[in-house]
Amino acid sequence: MARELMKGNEAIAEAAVRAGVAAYFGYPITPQTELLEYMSHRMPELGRAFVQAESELAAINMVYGAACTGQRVMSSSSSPGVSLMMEGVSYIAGTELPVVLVDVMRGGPGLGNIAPAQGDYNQIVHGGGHGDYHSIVLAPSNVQEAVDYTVLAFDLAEKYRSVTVVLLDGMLGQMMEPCELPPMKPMKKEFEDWAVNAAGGRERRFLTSINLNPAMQEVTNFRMLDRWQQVEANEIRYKSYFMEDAKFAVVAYGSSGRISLSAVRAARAEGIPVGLIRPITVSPFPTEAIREAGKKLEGMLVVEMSAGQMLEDVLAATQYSVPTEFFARIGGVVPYPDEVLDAIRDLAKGPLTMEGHPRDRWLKRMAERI
Amino acid sequence: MARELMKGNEAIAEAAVRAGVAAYFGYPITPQTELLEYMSHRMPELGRAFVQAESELAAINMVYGAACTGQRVMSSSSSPGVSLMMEGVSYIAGTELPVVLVDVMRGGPGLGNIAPAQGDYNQIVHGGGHGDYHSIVLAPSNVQEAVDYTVLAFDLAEKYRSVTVVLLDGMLGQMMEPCELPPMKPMKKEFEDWAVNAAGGRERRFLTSINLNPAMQEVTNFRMLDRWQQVEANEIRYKSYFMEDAKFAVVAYGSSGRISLSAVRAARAEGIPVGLIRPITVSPFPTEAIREAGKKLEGMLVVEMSAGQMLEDVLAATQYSVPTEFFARIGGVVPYPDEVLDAIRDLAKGPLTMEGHPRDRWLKRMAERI
Amino acid sequence: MPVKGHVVVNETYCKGCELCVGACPQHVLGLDLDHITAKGYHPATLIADGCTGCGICGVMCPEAAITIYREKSGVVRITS
Amino acid sequence: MPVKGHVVVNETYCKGCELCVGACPQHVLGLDLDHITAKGYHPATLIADGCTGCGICGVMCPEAAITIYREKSGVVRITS
Amino acid sequence: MATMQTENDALVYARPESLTDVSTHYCPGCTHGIAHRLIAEVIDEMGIREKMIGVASVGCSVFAYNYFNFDFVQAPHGRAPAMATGVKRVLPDKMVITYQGDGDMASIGMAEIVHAATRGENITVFFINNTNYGMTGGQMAPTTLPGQKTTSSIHGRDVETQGYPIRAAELLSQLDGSSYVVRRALNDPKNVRLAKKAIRTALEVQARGLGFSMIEFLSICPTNWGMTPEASLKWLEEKMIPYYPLGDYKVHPAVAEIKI
Amino acid sequence: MATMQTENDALVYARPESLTDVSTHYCPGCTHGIAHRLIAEVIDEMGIREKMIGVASVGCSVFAYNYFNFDFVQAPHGRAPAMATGVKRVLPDKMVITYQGDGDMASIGMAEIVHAATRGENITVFFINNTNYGMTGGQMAPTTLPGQKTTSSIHGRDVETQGYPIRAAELLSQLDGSSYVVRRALNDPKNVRLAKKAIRTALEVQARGLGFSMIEFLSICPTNWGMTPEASLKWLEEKMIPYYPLGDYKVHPAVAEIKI
Amino acid sequence: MQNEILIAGFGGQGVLFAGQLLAYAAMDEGKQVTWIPSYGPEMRGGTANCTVIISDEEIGSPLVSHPQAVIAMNRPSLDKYEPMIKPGGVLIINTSMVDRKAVRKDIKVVEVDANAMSEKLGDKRMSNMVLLGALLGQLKVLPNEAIEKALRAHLPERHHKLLPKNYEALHEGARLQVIEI
Amino acid sequence: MQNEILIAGFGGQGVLFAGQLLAYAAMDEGKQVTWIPSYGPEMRGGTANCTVIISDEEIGSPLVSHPQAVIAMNRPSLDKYEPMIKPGGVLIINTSMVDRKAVRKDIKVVEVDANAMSEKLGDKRMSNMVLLGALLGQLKVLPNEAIEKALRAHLPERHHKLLPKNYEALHEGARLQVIEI
Ligand SMILES: Cc1ncc(C[n+]2csc(CCOP(=O)(O)OP(=O)(O)O)c2C)c(N)n1
Ligand SMILES: Cc1ncc(C[n+]2csc(CCOP(=O)(O)OP(=O)(O)O)c2C)c(N)n1
Ligand code: SF4
Ligand code: SF4
Ligand code: SF4
Ligand code: SF4
Ligand code: SF4
Ligand code: SF4
Ligand SMILES: [Mg+2]
Ligand SMILES: [Mg+2]
Repeated sequence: MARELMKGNEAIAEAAVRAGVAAYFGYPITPQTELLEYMSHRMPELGRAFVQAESELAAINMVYGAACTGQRVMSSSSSPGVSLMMEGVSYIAGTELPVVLVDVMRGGPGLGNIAPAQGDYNQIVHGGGHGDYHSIVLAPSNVQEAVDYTVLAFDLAEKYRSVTVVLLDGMLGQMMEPCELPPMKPMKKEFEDWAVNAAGGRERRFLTSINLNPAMQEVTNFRMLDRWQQVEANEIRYKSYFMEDAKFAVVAYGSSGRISLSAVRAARAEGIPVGLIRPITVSPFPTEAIREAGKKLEGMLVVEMSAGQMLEDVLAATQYSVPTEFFARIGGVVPYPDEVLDAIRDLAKGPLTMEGHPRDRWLKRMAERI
Repeated sequence: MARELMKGNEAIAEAAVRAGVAAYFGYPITPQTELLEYMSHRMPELGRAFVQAESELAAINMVYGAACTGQRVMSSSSSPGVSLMMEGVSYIAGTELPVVLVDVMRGGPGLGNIAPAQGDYNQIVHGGGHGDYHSIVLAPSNVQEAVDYTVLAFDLAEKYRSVTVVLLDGMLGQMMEPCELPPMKPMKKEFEDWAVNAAGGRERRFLTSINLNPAMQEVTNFRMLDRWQQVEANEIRYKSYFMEDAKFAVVAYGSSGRISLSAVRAARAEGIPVGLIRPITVSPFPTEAIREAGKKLEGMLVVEMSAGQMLEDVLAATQYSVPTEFFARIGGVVPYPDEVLDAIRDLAKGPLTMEGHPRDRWLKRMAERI
Repeated sequence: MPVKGHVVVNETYCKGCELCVGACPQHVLGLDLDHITAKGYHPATLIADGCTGCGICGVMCPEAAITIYREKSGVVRITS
Repeated sequence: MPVKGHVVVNETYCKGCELCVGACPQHVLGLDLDHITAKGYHPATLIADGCTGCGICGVMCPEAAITIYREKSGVVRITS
Repeated sequence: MATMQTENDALVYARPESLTDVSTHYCPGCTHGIAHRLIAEVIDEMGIREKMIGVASVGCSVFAYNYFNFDFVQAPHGRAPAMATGVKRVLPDKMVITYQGDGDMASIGMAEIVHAATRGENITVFFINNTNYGMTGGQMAPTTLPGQKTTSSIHGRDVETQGYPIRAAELLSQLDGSSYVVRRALNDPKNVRLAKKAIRTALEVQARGLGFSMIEFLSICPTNWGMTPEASLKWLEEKMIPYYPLGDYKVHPAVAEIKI
Repeated sequence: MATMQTENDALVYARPESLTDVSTHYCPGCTHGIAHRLIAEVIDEMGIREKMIGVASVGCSVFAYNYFNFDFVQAPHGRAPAMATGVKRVLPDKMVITYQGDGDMASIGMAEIVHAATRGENITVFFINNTNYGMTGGQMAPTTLPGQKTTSSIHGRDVETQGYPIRAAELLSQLDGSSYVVRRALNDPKNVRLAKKAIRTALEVQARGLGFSMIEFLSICPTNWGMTPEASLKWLEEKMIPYYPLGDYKVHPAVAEIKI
Repeated sequence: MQNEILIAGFGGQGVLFAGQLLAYAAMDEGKQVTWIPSYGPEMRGGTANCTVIISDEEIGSPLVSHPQAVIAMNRPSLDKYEPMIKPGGVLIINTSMVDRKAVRKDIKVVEVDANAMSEKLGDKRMSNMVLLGALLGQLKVLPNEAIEKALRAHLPERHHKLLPKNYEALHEGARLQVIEI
Repeated sequence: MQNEILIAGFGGQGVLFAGQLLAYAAMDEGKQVTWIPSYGPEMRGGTANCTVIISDEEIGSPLVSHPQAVIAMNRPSLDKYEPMIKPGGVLIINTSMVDRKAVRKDIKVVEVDANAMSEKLGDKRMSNMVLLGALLGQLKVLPNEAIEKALRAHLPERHHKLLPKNYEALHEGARLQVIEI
């Protein structure tokens, strides 16, 4: 099939269209806006639903309503807008509905800036909304993956009745790369037995996140946890580079993942036996894979565009059994491969330690540097 | 001083008044509403500001504005309402302002119910808002502590220019206990040099969370991280019970902490050498204390009213070096001491293991049970 | 001779709010104080003759607890 | 003889938007095409005599870039 | 309305099919019940029960889905119009209604209702104005009357510090997207009948794709008002109606042609 | 306005003191600049610069705090009225203003502006209606005219699916809490002068504690409209003013007495 | 030494106030005490209950699965809570609202026709006092004086004329005997 | 083999389009390629730039601290990016907009009076093509034909009459020599 040169934001939009998204609801925000703009003409052109909502708060609730009908629906935004969706996301999770969300992260906290960042990791991965729930989170690191995982997101969301987030940042949203788009899927015709669509000729149905009786709520929560265990068993994805003979490994996802790849290649060229593990599902997190890999390693380097959020998950994965260092640029600053390369060199040079916290050592180094 | 019998919600309100809160903004929501109702007459009576906002979203932004003037300000809500505050909280954190928030947690996710729960732990402790930031989180487990830590919250918020959350649940909010209230503090007269208050006769000031230049944002974030390291160094609080000779320990906070205390007492009465560690600052988390304690223990039991959220922090604290089990009732179900006692007995009986995840074992046990 | 009718109050719904009692133009409705429903309310009931089956009680009942009949002689009038 | 005045355009602010040019009743304002400001714009300037110091250009300038003077002879009129 | 024949009696009125046979949790005399009943009756009469999708809001009517005998979803506090928009946009042929309280719609949900109206969303909004937050125990609502005592205005609402009541019908009638916006009261048989007619008109508006319709119902809350149901009806008539005049605030020409 | 004497010339006009000496980031001809200038001039004239606290919103004017020479805070998108409420309630003697775009105030911030108005918050809102989301590159705003092309309505706003424009001044004038609500245009010297008078009145309203005041400014966005500033002014006059009539929509009797 | 008392009935029967009275009295006696109600909409129309724990040391859980004593003011409450009472514990039944006997044989049961008794005392709103008295007659957790003091302190001024009758109600209740099995 | 090209200038000078043209051409040649712009409000009035990376294998970072080649269309861009160029790399200067010489001695520098040249060709909007041609003259990353194909494919139909002139512009640029130091 023909390759097209597309912006990440637009590639995701077209991928969603081809995955059979029936309705899109969103609100403009840089660096995600092209996704909404693309949908604003593409969806009506196909006779599908598009609404530029009055806010992200309204958008997520439009998504909530549309999802109740069993159709494939989505929204997209960037950090501050995503924060406004937290109540809605918790409701959607509590109602066990399939929904696809795209977060094109920018520098924060607050209004911050519109540069690429990964500071929403905890919010998206560990639950920014209230109550116990989990979201499936896919983190592409190039435009082709953005396309592929957007399609996958719809499938997983439906399979597990789960909120599924495609998590990227302004860099991937704004850059152009060649990609192959999937064929156009036919629109959904069969609907699950929970779909509230006034189909008629059947018992009435309703969808709600209320369980005034705590015992009932607990049953619901256990059902969701059970489903989550299945997700953990079936859906973990990650990509390894140069790990066969690696004595050291970098762990990074999304943009920092591809930046680290450049650094790892350069390090290999210098003869440093380093590999890269790039989580694709950051939730569920590839805990086993990292633990196993860790057993053969002398040291690890976690690279993020946030202040050590994923770092905690990596440390938990290795159960603190592997000497680990941390490197990050934050607040919208994108690290250059050279910086990561330096961090790899330092790691290889040692000394390696299990004392103290990698974040503290990183802060100390940065303080000297800046 | 005379002891008074007060509901947790009202005790917190009066404590805030005596700590010199100049403005309260909130919105009704069970099981927190008494706090707002109390403030609705108490604040005007003292000539201070009270507004029942049109929503939690508006309330947090009224708090944001009032906090910019350097005055002591607060809001309170419960789970769904707190989710609506996430954008505002991220802005406040990014603007480095002192603000006190009270979250009286209820069963979730979604609308869930109004029963006591601890499901907002990750949202409050690990950042439910976008971007990198930390909040100080105090978790009282009785009405007296609710009073004391509300007062402390205002002091810490100011000292570290930080969002400080008093985290409790419907049980503590609704129950009555005797407590001693602090004397009335005089209102703040001196204001920090960042206060935007049109004082006149000085250079203009402004407060914002924007740093369109990522490099500037990074500097801000590092400053915040540096401050957070000071908080970690100075402000960690927890309470230990029967730990001197303990071979086992329960770790639990807030309501599940006090429920666990009953169970620990009962277990001691049976001769089980078990103690209790009750984190008071769940953020920053008493990592060192738990790690140290862990070195002398054969096993740990983490008890929550959520599905293993704090559990991860405890495992990280012990670096997975202590056999750990988990027990929780979720979705608004409050565990009885007897249930916790059973869990303690099982822990003491063993067998203890380091294999697998405590949450998975708990889910298996609950599945058999429910 | 006036139209005759009668009403039947369903106890599973009635909460004894008396809105029907106040609305009945014939003043033939009242609460049955000797009787308590499962939910602990005194249900409404006809306490006198003279119900015309006008349907007004049904218009005001918040619980849709009232069924209203009128003798065939009378014309069936829909209350809306 | 008409009132005489003149204007001074501050180049650090002027962006050559021409709102003043279009507004000047005397048509004595224009852009200085031979000159580019640090920000890369052609600034506005008086291109002919006849400025009356009426102040209208100042009313329309989005950048508050114009300072306006009028000869003492003329009455000082505040443009608001 | 279902009418069926018995031996020698004619059935004048019976519980509508569009209500489930569940006893509500509403307090005795609460006119939420009358609003429910009227909506159900109209839906029966129009024979559209199986085409209905309701959106419950957060308030005492949060369990509306237990009482209405058709498909339902339940929205976060104030967001029912957004959720209804989502439903309607993917199922334009279904009949979508929201049922919201005054706290829900006029306070936290103000942005969503204004924008649903200005977009001319083809949905019908049933708005219950009972001058307080019933479910949470009677706090002040945007609709609370000046001087009215509530648990968060114990000395009576002071308009200077607590603001003025919002007249939702008047406000929404301002928007070009709204086609039918009226206010009715549930205080006596006459007004209840007028309320029912309005419900019929509103649903006809939606059925004909004429756009946004909203009915404000002046309703009682005996429990939080601390009055008997009877006294509450009187208070509604004497205090509420003067402040919230009944009437038609927006009737799009196309709507005016609808004959029922 | 500052007037000072030089040798043989009389100063007729000079840059107001209430503006910093920073060059703005606004596009050439953007009338955000005129609004800024007028506000600064009035504040100079009233001599209240040191009493001012501004609340910047999210939009092209997000950096207003860099251009106004007095205290400022910066609000999340749409929440400026809530933030201003917080500021004003603790500092009732200071002069609090918000400066908001149409996306900010009329879209995401609808609930906050309606409630600030209905509460009669004693603040002044400056509302810039430029019929689009300028900062994000020209998407459709609630104020975008029917048929107007934007990056999210490339075939022109279709009122059937994208809804009708919101007339903010008319809407807010409905609320009992609002005291002074008017619409002005920044398209020619006459209208600019009238706009300035309105700013003076609005700030006098606040200074006298008369409650909520709001001025809607019809403004241009040459960049996203894809026109020259000159052509934009013409478009404003020919297309916007007919749809958004200039005038006073709410003038509380107490306000009418203010003489400037 | 810790005592757990659960009081349950219809809303409006004075369930919560009776519990608070106990709590106030305990506090004034210098004891540790917790009072926790059922809360939220389910109170509407339905049943209300509260648990009071009185102890000499720091109280852990304010809720217990097996209370020492239960006052059942209506049938649903009896059905729900009788089985939970600690063996050897106390059960006070308001026979005016309950049409069945207790089934447990391992606890002390007192039957109180509270409505009748309080009406005899001249005010039927005092049934909860009679029942409270009956409880204190069996469960020696606080002296009657403590309750009386609490009543004086916490009964709204406008009802103070009723104080003597309330004392009487407490005493009447306290005089009742455990029924023989 | 990986080539990094950074193109910078004022908004409106065709910076982004020139970069995209390179990217399209590279893609059609079957190469790996990334194109990333500066984005957001700072573009307003200010300067714009984009980085294009062309490679034979999977591209890691789309941004590099030291690009192989830089096209500086205005003075600020020259000041900012000249120091970053890889030793031995290429610097194309649009002398029509820049009033200074290059200072680096370890790179290949081509000075292009792009505005004059393109006006001579009859349309001054083609300066960016002249500069692109100059770049491709030095950095043999893609054959001119590839760029021409890309132009045909991606220049808006309504401008197709300008294609020949654009080809010419590319060639003119390509013919320019590196200045001797
Ligand atoms: C985000 C959020 N805030 C607050 C609440 C608490 N809450 C539940 S119902 C309600 C008010 C309901 O009042 P109204 O809408 O007037 O309905 P009514 O009960 O009066 O019919 C509130 C504030 C909530 N559930 N969610
Ligand atoms: C919560 C949130 N959503 C979206 C954005 C992105 N955003 C920034 S400015 C803006 C619109 C501004 O338009 P307007 O208010 O009309 O101001 P203008 O730029 O036109 O003056 C948007 C949507 C944001 N910063 N925050
Ligand atoms: S109106 Fe209905 S619920 Fe009320 S008393 Fe009459 S029958 Fe019963
Ligand atoms: S039908 Fe009419 S007359 Fe009969 S009881 Fe009802 S209201 Fe009264
Ligand atoms: S002052 Fe009047 S006449 Fe002079 S330039 Fe300005 S507009 Fe023209
Ligand atoms: S209006 Fe102002 S900015 Fe525009 S050209 Fe004239 S002086 Fe320059
Ligand atoms: S609280 Fe008020 S609104 Fe709610 S059910 Fe009771 S009477 Fe009705
Ligand atoms: S984008 Fe439009 S509104 Fe923003 S500064 Fe430029 S012209 Fe003004
Ligand atoms: Mg209400
Ligand atoms: Mg705008």
